[in-house]
Amino acid sequence: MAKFLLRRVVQLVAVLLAVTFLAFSALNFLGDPLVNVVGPLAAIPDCDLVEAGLREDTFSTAGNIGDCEVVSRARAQYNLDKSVPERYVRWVGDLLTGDLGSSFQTGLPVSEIVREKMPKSLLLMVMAEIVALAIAIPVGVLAAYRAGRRLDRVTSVGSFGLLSVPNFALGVILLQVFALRNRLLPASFDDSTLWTRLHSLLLPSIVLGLGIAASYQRLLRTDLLTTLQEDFVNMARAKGMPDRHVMVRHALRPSLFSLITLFGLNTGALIGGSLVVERIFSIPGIGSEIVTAVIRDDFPVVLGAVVVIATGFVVINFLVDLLYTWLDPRVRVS
Amino acid sequence: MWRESHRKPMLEPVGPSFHIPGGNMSYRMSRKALAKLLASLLAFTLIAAACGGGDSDTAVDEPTDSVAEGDGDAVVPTVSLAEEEEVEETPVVGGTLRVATEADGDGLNPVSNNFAVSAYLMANPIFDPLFAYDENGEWIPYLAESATPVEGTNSWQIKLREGVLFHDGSTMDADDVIAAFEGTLADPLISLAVAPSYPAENRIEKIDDLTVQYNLIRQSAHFPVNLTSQLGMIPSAEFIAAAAADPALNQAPIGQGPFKLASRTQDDKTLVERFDDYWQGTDMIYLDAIEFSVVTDTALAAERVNAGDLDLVITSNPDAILTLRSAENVNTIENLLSGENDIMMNTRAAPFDDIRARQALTYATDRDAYASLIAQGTSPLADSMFHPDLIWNNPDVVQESNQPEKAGPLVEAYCADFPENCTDGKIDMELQYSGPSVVQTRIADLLTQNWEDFFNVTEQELLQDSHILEVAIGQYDVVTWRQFGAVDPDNEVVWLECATAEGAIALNWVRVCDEDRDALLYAQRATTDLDERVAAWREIQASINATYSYIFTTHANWTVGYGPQVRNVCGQQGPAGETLFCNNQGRQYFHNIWLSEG
Amino acid sequence: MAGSGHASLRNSENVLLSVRDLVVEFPISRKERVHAVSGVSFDVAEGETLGIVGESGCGKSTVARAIVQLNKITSGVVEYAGTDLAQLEGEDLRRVRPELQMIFQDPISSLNPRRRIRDVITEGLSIWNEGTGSWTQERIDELMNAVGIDPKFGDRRPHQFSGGQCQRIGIARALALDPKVLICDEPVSALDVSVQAQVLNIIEDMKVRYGLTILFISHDLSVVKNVSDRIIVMYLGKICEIGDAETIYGSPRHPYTRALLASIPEPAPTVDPSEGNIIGELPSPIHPPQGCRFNTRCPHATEICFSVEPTVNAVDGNDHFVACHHPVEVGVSLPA
Amino acid sequence: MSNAQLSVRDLEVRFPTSRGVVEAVNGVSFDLERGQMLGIVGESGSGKSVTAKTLMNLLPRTAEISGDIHFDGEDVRAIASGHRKHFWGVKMTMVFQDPMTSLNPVKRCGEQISETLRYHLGMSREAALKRSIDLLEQVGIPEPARRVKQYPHELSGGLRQRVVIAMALACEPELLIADEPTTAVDVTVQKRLLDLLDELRRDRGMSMILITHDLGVARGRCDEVAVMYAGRLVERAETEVLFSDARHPYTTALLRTIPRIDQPSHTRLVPIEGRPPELVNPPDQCSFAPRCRHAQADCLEGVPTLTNLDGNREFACRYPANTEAGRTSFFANEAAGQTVTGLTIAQPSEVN
Amino acid sequence: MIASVPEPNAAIDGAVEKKLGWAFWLSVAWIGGLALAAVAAPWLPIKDPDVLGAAPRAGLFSDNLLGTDALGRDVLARTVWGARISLGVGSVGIILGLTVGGTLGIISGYFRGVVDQLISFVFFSLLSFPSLVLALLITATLSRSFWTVAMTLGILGIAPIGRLARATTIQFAEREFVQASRVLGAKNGRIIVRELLPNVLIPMGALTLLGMGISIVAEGSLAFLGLSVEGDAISWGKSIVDGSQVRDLTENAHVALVPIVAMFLTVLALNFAGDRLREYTDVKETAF
Repeated sequence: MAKFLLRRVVQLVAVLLAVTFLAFSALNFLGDPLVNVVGPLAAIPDCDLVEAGLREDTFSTAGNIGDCEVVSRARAQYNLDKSVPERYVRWVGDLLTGDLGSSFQTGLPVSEIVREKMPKSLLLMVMAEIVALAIAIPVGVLAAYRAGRRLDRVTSVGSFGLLSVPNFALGVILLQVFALRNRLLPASFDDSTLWTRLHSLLLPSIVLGLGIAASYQRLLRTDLLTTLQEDFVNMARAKGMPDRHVMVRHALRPSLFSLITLFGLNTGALIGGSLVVERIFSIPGIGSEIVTAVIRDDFPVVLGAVVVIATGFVVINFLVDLLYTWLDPRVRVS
Repeated sequence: MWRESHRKPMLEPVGPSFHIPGGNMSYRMSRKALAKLLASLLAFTLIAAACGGGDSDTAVDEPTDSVAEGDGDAVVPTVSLAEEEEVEETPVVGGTLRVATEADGDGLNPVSNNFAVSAYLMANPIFDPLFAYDENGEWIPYLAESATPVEGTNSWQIKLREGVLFHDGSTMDADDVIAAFEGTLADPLISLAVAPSYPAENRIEKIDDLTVQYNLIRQSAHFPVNLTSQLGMIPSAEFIAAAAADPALNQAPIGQGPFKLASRTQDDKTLVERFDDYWQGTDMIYLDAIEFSVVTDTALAAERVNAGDLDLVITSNPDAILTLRSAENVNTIENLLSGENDIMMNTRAAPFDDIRARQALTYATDRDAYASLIAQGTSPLADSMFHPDLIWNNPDVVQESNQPEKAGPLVEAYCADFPENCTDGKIDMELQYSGPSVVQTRIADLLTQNWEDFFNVTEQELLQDSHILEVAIGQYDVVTWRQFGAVDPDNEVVWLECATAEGAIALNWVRVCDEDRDALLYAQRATTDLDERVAAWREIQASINATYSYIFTTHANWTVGYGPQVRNVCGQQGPAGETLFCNNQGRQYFHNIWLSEG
Repeated sequence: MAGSGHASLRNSENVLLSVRDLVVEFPISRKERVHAVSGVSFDVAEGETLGIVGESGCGKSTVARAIVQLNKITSGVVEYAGTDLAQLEGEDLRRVRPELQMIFQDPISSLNPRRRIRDVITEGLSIWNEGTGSWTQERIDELMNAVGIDPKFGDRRPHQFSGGQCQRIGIARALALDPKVLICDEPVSALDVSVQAQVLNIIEDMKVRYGLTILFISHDLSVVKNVSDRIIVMYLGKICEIGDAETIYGSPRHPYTRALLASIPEPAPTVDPSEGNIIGELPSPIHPPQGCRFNTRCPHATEICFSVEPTVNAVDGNDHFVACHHPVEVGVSLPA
Repeated sequence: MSNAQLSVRDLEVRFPTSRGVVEAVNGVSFDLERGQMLGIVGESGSGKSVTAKTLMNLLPRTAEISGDIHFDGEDVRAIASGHRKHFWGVKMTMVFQDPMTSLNPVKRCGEQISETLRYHLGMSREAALKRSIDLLEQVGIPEPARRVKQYPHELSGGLRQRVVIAMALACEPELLIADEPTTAVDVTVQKRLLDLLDELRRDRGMSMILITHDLGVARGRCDEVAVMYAGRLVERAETEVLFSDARHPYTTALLRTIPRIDQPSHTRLVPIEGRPPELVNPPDQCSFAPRCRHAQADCLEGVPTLTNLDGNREFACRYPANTEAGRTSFFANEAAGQTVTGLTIAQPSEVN
Repeated sequence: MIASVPEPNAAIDGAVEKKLGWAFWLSVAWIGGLALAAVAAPWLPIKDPDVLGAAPRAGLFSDNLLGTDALGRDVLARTVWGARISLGVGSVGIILGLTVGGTLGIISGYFRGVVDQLISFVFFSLLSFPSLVLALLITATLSRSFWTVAMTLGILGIAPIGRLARATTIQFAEREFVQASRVLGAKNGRIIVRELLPNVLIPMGALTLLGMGISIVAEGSLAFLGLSVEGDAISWGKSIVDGSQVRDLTENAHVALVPIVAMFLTVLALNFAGDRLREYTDVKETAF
């Protein structure tokens, strides 16, 4: 177990390094971080010449102070005069001390931003998963139990349809129907109390959850049908155990593996999907923060958020692996 | 409508004013640091915003009617108060006012963060300004006790009130004012905009513990209005020093206003609570707290105000304004005088360095479509940089447009001379706008549609920061923009003079330099004679019109929408009992607002 | 019975394939590994059919796969026509491959479901570019006829054939390259009894027709007896007994061989049915017993069986070899 | 026969599929006396497992079933449609082919046995566990107290099958159906399992149906053997009678096609040519006719009925082997070189 | 003495023929029709999608069959023209994802060992990078041309497709027919191309349709974040965003609903056709 844990930690570190390096390089090669620090000074091509002593300052409006000194100072301050790998190493070094840097935009420590925004997204994600599982498991079990019958066909068509509705479309439609037209549910996030938080996240979590529920349901149904072919299910029925007992106590647990794998992989997709849903329902979560930060080229925030999400992803997949061993004692041996 | 105020000398304004389109963006970003430079220019303008509009019933079709009801004695048209104000009610103490803002600021430190409308909304309760506008648009001392010009009007002595306490318990004195001013100038970017008005040395002096003297390069008759905005907001000196070391402190400002910051989450919520040691006392501070929430889609915020989820929203988004107007449970205060929507052409780059191209574009533009499809009737068509209700307006200046038949020959002639700038007989050009924004995209699509018979239009959507930057450094053909609208047109000089048309960064965005126009600009600045100034500005308008560098579309509309429980929105009082200016470009004050019960 | 040693190897000139001290181990973790085959030696004379029989886990299939180099050999020699296949790599190994072909257990899985069966059978020829056009087609038709698949069905895909037919296609594929050695790994265990005989007959026919040397692996004692000249009985990675088919079945000496023969539903007359009642379970191949690997279950086991590994020794002539410290005396254990 | 413990009459099972109706079981009838062991022999697809699953009410709902099944005079199909608890698992139970898949991999062996006891007999958790240990001991599992806490994968194949048997026997059923109980295990294990089943059956006076494809297994253990082919019961007789004097050509061919351990090496086998027919919309004829060396023209007209000779044997053939009619038809075919269905008979007969 | 037995018999041949069903063909007709309409959009008798002629926010069945948007543009025409970008971006994206991901996956699954570990690690890392964030990074920093957006969507597909290709490859690489091929003397390249590719690619072909649906949806998501194809290019995602302003949604929801329905039907058709095709190409390995 200890070895297993250790291997997972090594994997986590490797993945984090890869992911952050990817993000770091993308941010540095695709954009110019200098722009974010010193603004237009960086974009004036002549500034490099000024810096090299080849030209006088050219800021007529700025008058007496807009020198290119600012540029050099900023370069030094943010280590932008260093090479990308060197800056990456420095960044990782800071990360190890728990320092994710500060936002270029607001100066706030990224860790604080993440701490502020993450719980909202996490709550949304958890609620969405609960909605998804609460729908998918009973419907999946029922559909498998009534395989080929009307209920199964109806849910099949339903889940197929749901799978084909983009979540933003579902979001827009549900927003229109339940929030704007009928005012049954709030149209945007309300952070006042726990109740308003849950209440205002209900609609977005349904939007996120329905699509996932459809994919979970289909997967569970398929796996259950496979499991129901197994001899041990026949055996349980041959022992005279009632159908409900057979479905829930015998067939369900061994049929959950793919579902759980998908559950693990979904956490990544869910954060991705919640970017849009957070946008539509004005939820100031980590998704919104990432979008804003990416558009602002607020590198430290983007990197910090990516680190946190990737860690979450790896950790959840690790927990999923642990869950396997609980679900399937066969895994415990190997 | 306008008449000269004789009580105070008309002095030379020091700062320019411009607005960036994006107030009605559905998806609005905060500015990157690069925009600090340019936008900071905005922060230090003498904005004596015109305030127009009226209540939701009369403003829809003829927004000018209510303006005409003004007392005729003010520098600016006054706001006609909503009906609820007529009934005397006893103010109720308590409650939290829930305000929607469409964006958040980078921070709330007036020394180092640039304030746009949203930031002003949040900073106004926290910081009292040194000076403020009364309902006539004239400056009154607020945090300052008095302002006295010395040596003509080149220097001004500002005397502070005694016993003003900061939220941290310390007392405000001259050192805080000096620290704030020096702090502002220490920022290399912000100082780009502010420093030119002051000499390199000895810009501010401490006369005594409660008196400071600002020294200017040129005569400025209006200096105190300069201190009605961000520059007049004074945080404590310790806070300024601490925030310089740790930028994160910009999120937790220490002011001396009636409310102090209680909590703040970037891009989400900011909560301010009543400050019990407020220097004016808290007798007239009725609210317990104000909660600002960022709701990027102000149309959605308008819906929520109507539903009672929120109390107040401030917006320039036509959709939101229409929603507010049609909402049953919402009162509105609209201001049509505080800015112009326009289209600008870069006169220093092909093809619009040729006036024929500019004329062709002007003729090809369908302003009526713009007014009906984009503004949807919330903003009237504009002919120049002044609303017709303002005395500065030159009624003879008419914005040309909607004559595509005139564009054809011009384009033909241009393309004959410059075939390299044309393809298939149409002029090649790029339309640049800021995004992502549904409204901006619609505008771009509409304009492209207008122009495409004569121009090959390439649309380029840029993030707001890059958009401003490219305009400032002259890398654009045509852009959509919002500009002008200052109470005193002297503020607009900086956008129009030759001095700002040259160089790497130009604040004269269209880069038109006309020496005759410069002469007029400086002439009106030198005089306090209102007639002379009006005459000069009317000539300037004609001159601008003749260059075909701007296409004015509509007058921007800033609207405050609030629920019926919100009282006394326009009843803010100054220290001497003056009624303060209401809805200055959406920069609402909340000091004396109260919430009725039930 | 841990059958080690070379006693069973013949010095005959016509030995085509000779396996010496073959060891195959599969690592399952850094410390542990499965001892699938542990020091097995035997040879196959040209034209002979050698059967390998044993229960699941005895390593018989691993031996087969090791010979054609589908499994990595841990140590040992697989000598074919004077060349040690275990030493060959890359192109050299590839060049020898056509000589040794294989038929697999699962007739369905051994055919690519997406290819036409004619292409499946031609595959070997097209790899080696042997013959072109009509010549190839003629040979393929001949092969298909030989295994009882009508050539006109050549354009069909495997799923349109039954298991028995698929196995015939597999045989045709193996024979297309004119191999010397055919290795049959449980070729009929997945088939219904009514088609099992068809395939067994075809293997016998092909052996005659193409002069094949066959290694035939099966867990079914009757099937192995039917096709084999010589038989090896394996247990837990080791050889128990080697001998002519008649000898092994007629006078089995190893206790395990006897247990096997006594366990089948209609036991061989040479053993007492009670000899089938062997106790206990098959030990783990990860931790095989010391000494004789059968010692945990052998009724005859004594102290020596737990310490000393028996070697393969000749008994009563006839090329009959047994790896046992206490080989059963045939006369004694026969029922009276 | 009405006093038989189990009585099956004209059982038909059809599965509608996209390809057509699969007639998996077609007119199967048999009786089982108390305490008897019936072997049902057939190849894959012959319908033997479907028959067993029908008896156990294990078929999917899509299956169309007709015919009568009575157990101790009670209509089994009525039990299936009603909601009677405590019939399957108590009166009648079944064990399956693969011991690995017959046990739920995620539940401990003890739980799996005791849940039956708790459900049917209302035993407490502790009592059920204690009884489970007893049961495991009865089926010869060493260290039963430890085994109940183990998961199936921790046991060897032979032990697993014993656990399955213990589980099946938990409520002392009167009839045990064993569907290929030893196919997946090695011969040495197979022998021990079959011995165990024999012993348990005798001790408890339980009836048993042993389903197998291995004629040898059936021969050594059963009182009576029924042979199924293509969904039909083609022959049924007392074991020794069937093996020594089979009537149906399929039975005789099957007996001949298997290599025997007492034959010398390289004995030519006699295969049954062709392959079993599709069960989708089978033609109205003897289903074995295309592979049958006895086949005559009238074999292609209508399905031969199961004829009952001297009380204890039945077969469905018009030209039965080991009879005059059979011999005549075979020699006629041999003379013609092929049968009426096109099956070549190239070699002089070795049998008949 | 091989008896000639007439087989495989006719009954099996009939049974083996699978049917795709009318719903599949309906889906194909919708996608095909849409693709055709998209290509032929300039010549179709529909209004100019950019022209602002009509009254804004007209309802359904007015002068404009499906109404007009806030600028008075014809919703039907814009939906047809939007199909160009949406289908285009979707198909280019998935082809890229399939090519790169498929190749890497097959290599990884066939050779195993270090190569496999490396590629699998890349896949896992890509997966732990939230896909839309990755897309955001790329589209926000590069110009948002048609090709950038298409490529971005393709990159998103690499890891999931690659993992699937790898798993499928492993599943088949252990099959006996691959071993048989090796025993026959086939080289790795031949085994991959002749034995594995058909088994991996054909089922992945069906995945193309499913993936195209995902790409179309992803374009919409990017549009919601303001990062779809820039300029006046029309896409469904952009149309939906345009129609999803609160006032448009409350007063004339059809502006958003028409492209939503178009997108939904297309994704549904792609999903359904893909699903059916997957079943159809899923070879049955036994005749019984």
